Amino acid sequence: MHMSELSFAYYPGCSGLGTSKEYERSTRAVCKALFVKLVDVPDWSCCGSTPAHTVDHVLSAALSARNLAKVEAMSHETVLTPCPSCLTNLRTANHRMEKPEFRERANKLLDAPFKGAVEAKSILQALREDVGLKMIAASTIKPLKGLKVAPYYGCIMNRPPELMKFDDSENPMAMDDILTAMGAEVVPFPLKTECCGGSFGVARRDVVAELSGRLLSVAKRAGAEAMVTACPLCQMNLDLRQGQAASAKQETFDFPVFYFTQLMGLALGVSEAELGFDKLCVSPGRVLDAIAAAGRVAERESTPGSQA
Amino acid sequence: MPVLAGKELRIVGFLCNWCSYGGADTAGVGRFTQPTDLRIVRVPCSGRIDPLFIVKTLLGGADGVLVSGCHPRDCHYASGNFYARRRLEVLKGMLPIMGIDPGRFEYTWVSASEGQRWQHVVTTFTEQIHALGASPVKAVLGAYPGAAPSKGGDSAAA
Amino acid sequence: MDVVNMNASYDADFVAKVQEESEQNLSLCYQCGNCTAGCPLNFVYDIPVSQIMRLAQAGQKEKILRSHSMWLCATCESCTTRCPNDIDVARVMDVLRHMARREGYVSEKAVKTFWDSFLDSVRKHGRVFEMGLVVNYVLKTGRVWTDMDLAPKLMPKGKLSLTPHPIKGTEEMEKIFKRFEEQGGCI
Amino acid sequence: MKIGVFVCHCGSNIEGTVDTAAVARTAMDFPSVAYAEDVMYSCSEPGQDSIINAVREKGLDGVVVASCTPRMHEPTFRRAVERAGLNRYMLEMANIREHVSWIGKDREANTNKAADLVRIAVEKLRRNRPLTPKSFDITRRVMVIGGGVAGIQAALDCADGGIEVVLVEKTSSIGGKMSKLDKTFPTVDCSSCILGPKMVDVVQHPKITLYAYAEVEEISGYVGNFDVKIRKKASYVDWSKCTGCGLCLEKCPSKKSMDYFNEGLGTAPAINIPFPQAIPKKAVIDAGFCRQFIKGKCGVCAKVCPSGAIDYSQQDEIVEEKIGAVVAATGYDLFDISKYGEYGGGRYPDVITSLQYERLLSASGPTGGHIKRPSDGKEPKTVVFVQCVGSRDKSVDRPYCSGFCCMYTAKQAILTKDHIPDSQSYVFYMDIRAPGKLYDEFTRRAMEEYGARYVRGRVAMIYPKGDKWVVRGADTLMGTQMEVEADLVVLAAGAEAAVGSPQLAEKLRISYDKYGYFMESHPKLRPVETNTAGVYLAGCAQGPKDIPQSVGQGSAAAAKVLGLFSKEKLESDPQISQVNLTRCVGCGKCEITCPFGAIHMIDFRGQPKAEVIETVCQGCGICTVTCPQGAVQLEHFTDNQILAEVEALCQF
Repeated sequence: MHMSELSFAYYPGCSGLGTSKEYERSTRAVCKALFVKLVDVPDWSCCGSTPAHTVDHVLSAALSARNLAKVEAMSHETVLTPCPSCLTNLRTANHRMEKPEFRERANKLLDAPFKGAVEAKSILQALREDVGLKMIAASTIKPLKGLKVAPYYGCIMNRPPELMKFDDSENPMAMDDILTAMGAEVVPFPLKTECCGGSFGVARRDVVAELSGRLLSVAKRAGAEAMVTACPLCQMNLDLRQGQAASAKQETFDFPVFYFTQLMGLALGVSEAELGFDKLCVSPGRVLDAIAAAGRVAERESTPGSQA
Repeated sequence: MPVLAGKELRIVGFLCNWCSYGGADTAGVGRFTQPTDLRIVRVPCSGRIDPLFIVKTLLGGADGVLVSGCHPRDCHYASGNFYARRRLEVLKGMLPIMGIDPGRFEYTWVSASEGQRWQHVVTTFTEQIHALGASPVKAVLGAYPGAAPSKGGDSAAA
Repeated sequence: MDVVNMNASYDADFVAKVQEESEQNLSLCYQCGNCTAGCPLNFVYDIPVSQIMRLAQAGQKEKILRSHSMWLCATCESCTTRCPNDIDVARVMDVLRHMARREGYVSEKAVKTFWDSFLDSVRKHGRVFEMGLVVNYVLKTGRVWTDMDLAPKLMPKGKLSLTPHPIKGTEEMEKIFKRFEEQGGCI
Repeated sequence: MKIGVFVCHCGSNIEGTVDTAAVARTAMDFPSVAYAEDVMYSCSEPGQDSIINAVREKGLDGVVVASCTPRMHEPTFRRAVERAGLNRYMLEMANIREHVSWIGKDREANTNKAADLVRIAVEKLRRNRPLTPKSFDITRRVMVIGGGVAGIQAALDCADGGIEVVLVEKTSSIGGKMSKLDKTFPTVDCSSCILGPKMVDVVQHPKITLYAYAEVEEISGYVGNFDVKIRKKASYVDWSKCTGCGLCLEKCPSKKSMDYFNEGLGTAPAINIPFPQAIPKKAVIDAGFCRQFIKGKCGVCAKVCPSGAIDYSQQDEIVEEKIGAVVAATGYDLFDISKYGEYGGGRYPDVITSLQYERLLSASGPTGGHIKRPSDGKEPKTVVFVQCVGSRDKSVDRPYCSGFCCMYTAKQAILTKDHIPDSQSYVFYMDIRAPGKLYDEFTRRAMEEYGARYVRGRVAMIYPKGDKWVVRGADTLMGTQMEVEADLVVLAAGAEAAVGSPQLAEKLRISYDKYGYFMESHPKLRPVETNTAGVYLAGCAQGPKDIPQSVGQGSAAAAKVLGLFSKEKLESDPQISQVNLTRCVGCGKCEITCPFGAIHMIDFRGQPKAEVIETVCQGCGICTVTCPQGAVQLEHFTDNQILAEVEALCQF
C-alpha cells in the first residue's frame, strides 16, 4: 500500500536544535516512515517567535519572510513546521504581506524580497490531512494498546481560526484522531487549547507554574497517564518545569509529556532510540513498558494455538 | 442640469420598483452616502427593461448604465428577473459588436432590505465608470438626436 | 478615586493611533467581558483585558501604558477567537506593547529583558542560541538563580548545546535589524 | 399641457442639502411646466392645499411632486390631485430625499441631481394619460400559514369577523412554540392553560378549516383571488377514523423516534401524538423509525387500533383552495447552540437550550415537571443561565437582539427556585432588555425575591469537572473573572427565522431580509403589511417577538384582512398592459411569457389577437418587452415614456 510520495519544504525551527531535539528527530522519522519527503529550507533563520511580534509587526513579518522567500526560491508552495509558534509567525507574515503596502514595508528590511505565495502548514495538519488516518492506521505495526493519553494542542495551533484554518478552534481533534487510529485510548481533555504560559518560563516562572500546573492536574483528573503535545514550548513547560508546577499546585504529578510524533513513531515501529524518549525529563519508562506489555498480550492472543 | 463638469459622469440606472428601488430607499433612510452621478429611472420590474433602452441610453451619450432587480426567485412578478437576466446577458455579449465597452453596463440584484449592498453597488459601479472616463459616443455622434419611438405608440389604445 | 475628566484626559491621537496600528475599530467593543472571561493570564494582570479595551475607547493612554497587563499577555488568542464583535483583541494588546516600548514605559522589566535577549541572540546568530540567551538574560537582570533548579534536569539530556549554530546569512540578519532601526524602529 | 412642480423641503430633510427654491426655478424652464414652487411640507394639510389651489387657480392638468420616495406618499398625493379635480394618475413623483438629500452632502451636486429627477418626472408626466381602475370580485376567504399563537389569533379574529379561514400548520398539531412553554412571563401564567382553550376554539369554529401536518406547495393569483395548492403530508393514519385514544403509542415496539415536541430530550414511539392537548389529537407515524417501514413487518399499531385507522400505504395529498388573502405567521426556530464550541453544546449532556429547559419544567414534559439533568437524572442544585447565545453576536452572524431571552431567563430562574427551593441560580447577562408592562419589575423580582444571582458579563467557556460543569465568565462590574461550578447549564438560545422562510417568501412573492425574516412594507407605519397586496404578516416570521406582541400582530393582520374584505369589490391598478390591435399579429409570445395568465388570444375579425384580462394583469410589463411588434404597451411605463426619461438625461 505504497502511496505516491508527498514532498514539502521543511522549516525545523530553532528549538529543534536544542530543547526539542526529540520532536525534531521523531518528526523526521515519522515522515520518513509515512513516505513524506521533507526538504530543509536552506540556511533558514529564526521566525522571531513571540519576542519579535511584541516589538513590531513589520520586523516580525520580515524575520519570517526571509524564510518564506527561501521557500519560494525552492519553488515549493507549502512549507511544513512542527512548531506552532513558528507556524503562527509564518502564516501571519504571509497573511499581512498580502497587503501590498505592508509587504513593501517588510520587504524593505530584506535583501531578497518575498512575493507572497507560500502556505505554511503544521506537521500535524499534513499528517492528518495529506497523509490521512487510513494510511496512518494501515501503517501501524505496534498499536498503542494500554495507553491513556490527554492530547494537548496548545493555544495557537488552531487559533485564531480565520488565520490558522485548521481543525476546530475550540475542540480540535487531529491528534485525538491520529492517536485513536493508532490504538491509543484518548481521554476527553477539556483544556485542549488553554495556554500553558508560553515564553514566560524564564522571566515569570510563576505564570507558567500556575497555568501548566492547571493543565497537568486537569489531565490527571481526566484519567490520563501521559500528555501528548505538538508544541516545543508547551512540552518544555509541562515536562521540564513540571516540578515548578507541582510545587505551585502542591500536587505530585510524575506525568510523562510526549510529542505526538514520538508516539506515532513508536506505533510505526521506529526504534525508541531514534525517537529520543531519553530526552524527556519525566521518564516515560512506566508508560512505555505498559504499551509493550499490552502489545505482547495482543500478539499471544493473535498467534494460533495459544488459546489453549 | 448639465453634468457637473469634471465632477460627475452621466450614469443612468433602471431599477425595479419592488426590490432595488426599495433597496435604494433603504440606503437613503440609513444615510448610506453614495456618489451623486446616478440618475434612477423607476420601472415596475426588471422584466420591463428592454435591452434597447440600454443601447439607446449608451448611444445617447450616457457614460454608464446600471440595471438592478430582485434576486432570482424573489421577483415580485414571479419570473420577471429571469427574463431580464436572459435578455441582459445577450446584450452584454453584443455591446462590443456595437463598439460599446461592456464595462459601461452592469446588472445586479439588490433586495429592498439591502441598503448597504446598494451603497456598495453604486459606489463600485461609479468608480468603474470614472475609471473608463467619459463615453466617446458624444464626441463621435454628438448628443443623441432624440429617442424616436423604437416601436409602439404613446398609448396602445390609440 | 478621582473623577476622570473626559474633556481633559481623552487622548484622541492615542485612540486613532491604536486603531490605525492594530487595524481594529475600538468602538465595536460593547464590553461583554468575554475576553477577560477567557483570559488565562488574567490572574497576573493588574487591569483585565476588557478594561484595557474600555480604557482604550476612553483614550486613557497614561493608565494603559503604565499597566502590567499587556506585558503579560501571552498572545494565546482566546480573546481574539471568542470576541462576539470579531475584534482582534490580542493584536490590540500587541500594539499597546509597541507603544509602551516606544514611549519608554516598561512595567515588566524582566519580561522585556528576556524578549530583548532573545532578539539579540537571533540578531547575532540568525537562530536562537538558548544557552547564550539565558546567560545573556541573567547578566542583564542579575537574576543569578534563574532556573538553576532546571540545570541538573536539562544538562544530562544533552539538549542545550554550549555553542551557537550560526547561519551563513548572519550579516543579512544584522542588516534586517539595522534597517529596522534606521527606519525609526526601536527594540 | 400645463404642469405644476412642487419641490418639498421636508423640513430640513431635503432643504438641508438641496436648494429646493433653485430646483423650482429651474423647473420653470422645462417644457409644459406652467408653475413651480417650493413647499415646506408637501404632505401636510397646508402643503396638499397649496397643490390643490395651484391646480385650480393655474388650471394645471398634471402635477409633479419632488419629495420623498413614491413608495411612501404616492397614494397621498394621488388623492390630493384627485381632490383638485384631476385624474389621480396625472401625478408623478421625483424622489429627491431617499435618492438625493439623504445620501450626499454636496449641496451643488444634490441640487443639480434633484433638478434632473424633476426633469425626467416632467417628461414622463407629459406622456401620462388619465386612467380609471376596473373593479373585480373578491374571494372572501383567508389562508393563515402557521398555527402558532400569532396564527391562531389571526385565524380566530378573521373567523369571528365572519370570514372563512384556511389554517395550514406544518407539524401535526397547532400551538407552536408557546405550547412547549411551561409558564409565561411576567404573570407566570400556565402557558397551555391560556393557549389550550384558543386551540380548541380553532377546531370547533365552524368557519375554520384546519390542515395540520401540511405545507403550502404553490400559490398563484393576486389579491382577492389566490389559488393555493396545499400538500397534506402522509401521516399513515386515516385521521377521519383516528380517535386519538393513544393505544398505538403504548403498544408501538419502536420507542426510539426523535421526540421533537420535547426538543430531543428522551425519545418517542414511532407512532406518536406530540402532547396530550394536541389539536388535532391525531397520531402520526415517523417512517424513519417505524419497523413496518424499515423492516417491512410489524403492524402492531394496525392490530391494536380500535378504529382501524392505520394506513401504511397512505400517500401525500394535494388539496386546492381558493382564497383572497394570506397571513404568514410561520414563527421562528432556535439558534443551534453547537455553533459555540466553547460551551460544549451538543457535546456536554447537561448544557441544554432554554426551550429544552421549558420541557423539563413542564408537567407534560419528559420528566413530569421534575427538573432532572439529562446526564444522570439528578436534581440540579446550582443552575447557570447564559444569555445572548446566538444573539448580539456578529461572529456567528446574529447581530440582532432576540428580544425575549432576558425575560424568559428571569422566568426560568424564578421557576427553578419554585421547583427546587434549596437551589441557586446564576444568570450571565450583557444587558437586561425588559421594556414592557411589568417586565422590568419581573426581572427585579427574580433578583430581589428569588435571589437569582445576576452576573454582568459573557461566558467564555464551559468544561466538565467531575460531575460538575465549570462555567467561566466575567463580572465586568467587578472587573474580574468569575467561575461557577454548575450542575446544569441553560443556554438562552436566540431566535432565528423559521427553517424554509425564504422559500415560502418566494412562493408568496414577498421580500425577506438577510436573516430570512419577512419584510414589512413600512417598519413604522405598515408593520403587518407586505409590498404584495393581500399578503400580511404576524408574529416572529417578521422578526423576534414575545407572546403579547405576536398576539397583537395576529389581531392586526386579521383587521387588515377584514378591512380588505369589507369592500364590495376591489379596484385593480389601471397601470396595466394594453394591446394595440392594429399592430398585434397574434404571434402569442405575450401569452406564453405572462406569469399571471393575464393574456389570452381572441378572434378579431377572423384574425388571432392578444387580449389583456384587465383585472388579472399585474402590470409587470414583461409582455411589452416580449412583443416583437411593440403592440403591447404598459400604461404609464410605455416605451416612449421611458425613452423620453432617458433622452431627458442624455441631452446634457
